[in-house]
Amino acid sequence: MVFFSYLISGISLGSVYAIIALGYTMVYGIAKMLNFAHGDVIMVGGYVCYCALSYLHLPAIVSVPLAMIACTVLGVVIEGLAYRPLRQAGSLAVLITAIGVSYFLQNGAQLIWSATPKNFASVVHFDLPSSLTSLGLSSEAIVTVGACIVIMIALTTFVNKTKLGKAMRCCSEDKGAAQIMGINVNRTISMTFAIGSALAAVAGVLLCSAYPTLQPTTGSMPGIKAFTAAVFGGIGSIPGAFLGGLLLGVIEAMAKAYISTNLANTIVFAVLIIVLLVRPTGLLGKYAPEKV
Amino acid sequence: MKGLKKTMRVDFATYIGVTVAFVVMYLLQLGGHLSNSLSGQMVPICCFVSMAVSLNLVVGISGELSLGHAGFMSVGAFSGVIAGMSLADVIPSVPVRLAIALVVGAFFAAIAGFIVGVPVLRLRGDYLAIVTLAFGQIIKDLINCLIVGYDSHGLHIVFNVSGLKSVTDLHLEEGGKAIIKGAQGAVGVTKMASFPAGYILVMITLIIVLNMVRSSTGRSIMAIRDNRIAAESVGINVTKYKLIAFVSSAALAGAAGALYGLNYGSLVSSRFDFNTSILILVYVVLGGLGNIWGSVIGATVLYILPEMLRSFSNYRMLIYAVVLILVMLLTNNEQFKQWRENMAEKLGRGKRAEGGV
Amino acid sequence: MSQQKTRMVPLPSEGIIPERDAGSMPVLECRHLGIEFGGLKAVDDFNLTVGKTEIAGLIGPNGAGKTTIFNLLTKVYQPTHGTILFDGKETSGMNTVQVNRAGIARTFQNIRLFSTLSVEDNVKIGLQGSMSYSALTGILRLPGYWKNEKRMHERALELLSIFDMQDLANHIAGSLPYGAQRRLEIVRALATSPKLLLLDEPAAGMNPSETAELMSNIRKIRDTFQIAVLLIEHDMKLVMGICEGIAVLNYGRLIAKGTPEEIQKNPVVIEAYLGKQKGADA
Amino acid sequence: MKKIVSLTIALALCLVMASACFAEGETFKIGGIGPMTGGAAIYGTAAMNGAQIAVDEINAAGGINGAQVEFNAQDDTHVAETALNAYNTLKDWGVQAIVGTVTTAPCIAVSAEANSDRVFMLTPSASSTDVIADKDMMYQVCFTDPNQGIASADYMKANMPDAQIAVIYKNDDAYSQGIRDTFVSEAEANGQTIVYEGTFTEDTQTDFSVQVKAAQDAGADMVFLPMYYTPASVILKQANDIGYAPTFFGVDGMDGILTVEGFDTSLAEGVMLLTPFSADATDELTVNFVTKYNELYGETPNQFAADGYDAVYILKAAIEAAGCTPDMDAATMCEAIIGVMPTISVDGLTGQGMTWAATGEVSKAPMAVVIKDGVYALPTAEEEAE
Repeated sequence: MVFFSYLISGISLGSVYAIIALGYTMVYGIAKMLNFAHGDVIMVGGYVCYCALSYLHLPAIVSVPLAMIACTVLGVVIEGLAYRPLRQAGSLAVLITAIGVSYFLQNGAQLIWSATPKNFASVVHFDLPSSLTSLGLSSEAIVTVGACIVIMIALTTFVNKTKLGKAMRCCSEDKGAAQIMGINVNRTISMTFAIGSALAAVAGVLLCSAYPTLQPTTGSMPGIKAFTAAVFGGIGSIPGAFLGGLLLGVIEAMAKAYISTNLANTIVFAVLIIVLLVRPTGLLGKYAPEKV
Repeated sequence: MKGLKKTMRVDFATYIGVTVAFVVMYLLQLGGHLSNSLSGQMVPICCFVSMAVSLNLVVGISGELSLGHAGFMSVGAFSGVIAGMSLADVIPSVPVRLAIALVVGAFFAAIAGFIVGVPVLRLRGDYLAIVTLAFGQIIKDLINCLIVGYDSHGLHIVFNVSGLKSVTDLHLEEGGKAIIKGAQGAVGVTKMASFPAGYILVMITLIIVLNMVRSSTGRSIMAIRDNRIAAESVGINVTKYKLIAFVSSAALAGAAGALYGLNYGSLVSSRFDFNTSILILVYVVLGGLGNIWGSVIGATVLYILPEMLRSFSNYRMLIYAVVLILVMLLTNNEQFKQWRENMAEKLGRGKRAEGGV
Repeated sequence: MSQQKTRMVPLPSEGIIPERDAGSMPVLECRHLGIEFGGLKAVDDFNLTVGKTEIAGLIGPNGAGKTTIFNLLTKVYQPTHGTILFDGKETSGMNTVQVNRAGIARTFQNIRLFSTLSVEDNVKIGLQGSMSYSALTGILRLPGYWKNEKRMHERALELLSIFDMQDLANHIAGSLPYGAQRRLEIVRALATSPKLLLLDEPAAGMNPSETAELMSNIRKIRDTFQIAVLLIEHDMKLVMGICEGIAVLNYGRLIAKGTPEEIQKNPVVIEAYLGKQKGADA
Repeated sequence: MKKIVSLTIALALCLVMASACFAEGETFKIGGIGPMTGGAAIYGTAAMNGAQIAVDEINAAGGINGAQVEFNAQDDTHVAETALNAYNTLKDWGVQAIVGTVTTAPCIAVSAEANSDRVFMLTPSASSTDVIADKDMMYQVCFTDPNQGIASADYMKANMPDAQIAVIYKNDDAYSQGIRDTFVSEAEANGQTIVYEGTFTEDTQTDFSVQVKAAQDAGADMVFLPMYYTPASVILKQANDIGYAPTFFGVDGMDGILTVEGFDTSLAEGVMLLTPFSADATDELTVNFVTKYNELYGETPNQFAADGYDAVYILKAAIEAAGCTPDMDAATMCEAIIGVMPTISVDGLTGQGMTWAATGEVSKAPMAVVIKDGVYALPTAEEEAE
């Protein structure tokens, strides 16, 4: 029973990682860049939702979409201003710019909302029978896992079935060829950022609902963990991000519970390293050998 | 020998530039003409110049993105601090002890570099990057578990896996001294680092890296970077040379870490987190990948920049971020590149082809 | 420029090699060589013998598996079947680096130079197997460094002069014109002092006069260094002009083997290249 | 090569900045150092804001010994190295005494330097004994950690002797670790039962579900939380989520939990804590401070703000007692203040009649309160007997 409750807290944490990782993986798959500012977009999403809830007293059903819209706009603006001019530059240039954007968002958030943490009131209100809560099951956990599954399925369908989704996959395979085939690569990448950032907003709201402290650095660690999750599952792969996120959360919870809270992160990262050594492109990543 | 001469010219210009800068700053410092603020930054600048140059060996010369360089600095810093503190009774001379601490730091960081390098270098590209990031985090966590003290019986080390141990578990005898208190880090460190020591460290780093790059080792490393398959086809042992680059880089970072650690009264492993690794990477990228003296200047300028921005108080880091983004956009802007080249030509220098580095 | 026809003699192991090499052991023998990629037989039951100083050709339509054979010989891929005897020794268990050290050097169909390094450095890297010094010697600039660097420098220029490229020594390899890049790749391969040189489409992208020059240079290399050359080429003039023995590959299988004259007349080869002649023409 | 040109220009600029001069002698120059950006920004910002309010009040009332006070707060991003850079910047500015640094590790580094330079330092909140160890110019406004650990254990012993105690603490934080260490040894000496100890670090302080669950399974009915209020608020919520309701017991860092914006205060119902400062206190001093802070910075001040505020007033009292004048240099002033510190007594937000030992340690009485209906209240006899 105790094991079960640790498992649940792991899955719940893992689902948050998974949603963030989905955003990471989409952006990586298409723009081939490590967007280290993604974690901070999560934080902005959290703040926007918090402001809508606490200052404007809007209901959650309005606040969450508002946060999504705000983050979508933010994501597209960041992409247009900071990343697009570097499309032809080396990947390191983009990486450094992403770091710059990350600093900018964190320090900007501190100036706007101050460094004092806000306590995020959960957007999910419903009571569970005590038989469930005693297992460690919370309403946030249920909603997070549910949202994660829905998002995963929706994204998979979107990428495989819609025209825009197919365009994204084309860009991810070969940007030059996609351009020749008449796909507007810039617009497609913008759209990817839009979707990734909207997901970041959802992740931010869920993250803060489950772990309610909201401060300018809230997004950093989950950002890195989710990035790890995305790589773990095979970066660029949507089911991979989902699987990676869940596994990471479960491993983290189990490591904390049974091995050492001190070394929980170490164990998570060690598992990642071992997985990559056995499968160099992650659990579900495609292996593309270099042609000689 | 024309090619060799040209690169030698660049190298000597680097050595002389660094030396002149050191002599000028040191004289100013001795004469009291340097502000306290700038004067206090000299040692950390030397450390970070060393860090940037050594990271450039991996990222620029070897072409592997490493996001865990601060981890090696951390290993060097803590092992250097342990050595520097615990040898206090045996070796009274501070410069000698500092030198030993630097060597110890480099040694342990090299071991860490080897342990990390062997598995990591089998991976490529972003996967390698994430694994170095992971190792950086692991090193940080492991050092957090370290409790070290010494007394007349020598060093006492406790590895605090459960997180529940503390200094009392070292069972030090009366008069023993705790050096590292687990996650709280090292406290009460005696300051041993000095600006001349920093200068020597930078020079050693430069000589090692530049000489390596100009030798067959460096050529092999760059060959692997340019084309791994072709390098193998002409008999270059890819793993060996990648490992040489990685381990030397880690060792140099360890020495820099030791100097850094012995410059402050306290030291915590969280200082050497992901953000610090990234910071050093920024120095390298802005100074120019593979460009060694670029790293020297990149690290110096970018280290001083946030301190100069102190007058902006709350907006300090925000402005730093904006500067970072703008510099990246500008240096990658075609029109700006064109303009700069025109300027360079107008200055009558012409365009010198650079030989690889 | 046409050469005296080489007399080819059969070996007990079914292969044929030039008569002048009959006294020494063949440099290369492939026996029943094969590789499968996920069930697909890219190369199957491939047999080839190359004499000690032979210039041999490997031809076949696109996708026949020619480059795959080079990759098998240099251990970029490990064969799933058969054996490779190089200089009388089996190469199974060796990797690319060891195979090169043993004496096989190659060029690539899509040029693979160390493009940011200078021409001279490209050659020096090839020379390092024979004139290397330790990393520490290099860092400390011990006498070994200066001595070997000097030797490497002289040897590199010497090798570059084969293709009259010594003046380009300080240029960046990636900035050379295409033909020069191909030649540099050959020089780099030669620098590793191979016994067998594998050339993957050395004349690709060259005009007829460049190709003619290349042909004489390949012969010159063989004569000067007394090594064997195995080349893949689509330019039949080059193949028929300099190759002494030719192997023809189609769909990963050897379909013919012999002297240029024999190959030119072989109906199976003609069919493989031109397709089965059917209908009205037949 | 091309990039270098622009970088060199920037470097040259730096050097020009190097030797700037400041006018001296008219005002007292007090420096502040604390983290104002990054993960620990909340502590530094609060302390510096509090100090600024005190300085403004003092200046409005005519200054110290008739001279106005200039206050210069510098960011240290909670890094020892940056703290030293900040300290050097303040020295260039001509600082005469320092309020800071706010967090422990940087404070140890800066105080070592300030000790050899002879600059007086008074930290609002760096509570480790390592901060004041072997330095005569380093004083604290807050309790030292051992103090709090012992006081907490003794309070529990006296009021809840049979409690099954769980401790959750942050072991990469000197403050949390320090209190836990003395708490545990005192509890053992007292014969109290500790059934579970859980740890977390800076990187893992968003999720405590495992630690909370483990404490529950261990049968703990008293959970000791020697930590700041931010992680504590998450622990309270996650315990509530799984229906776990022990008595939570906090230390001074817990203060502020009721003021966390958006925090459901009902979760903190019944939490006990030892604190020297309460933003809900009704005395004139506190009300005045809280109102001003709210006006200026739009939030309710926490204990760090109060510590920063007190630090400035303590400095004022010391400077007055020592009869310092603005034209003194830092070293002279340092010796003068050291001379009077053990003799003064200050009433502040965080304690009445605060006095100091020559070691730098403060002596003031911690107050045990219990949170009731969203505000602090003195524990009733019934709760104490629980």
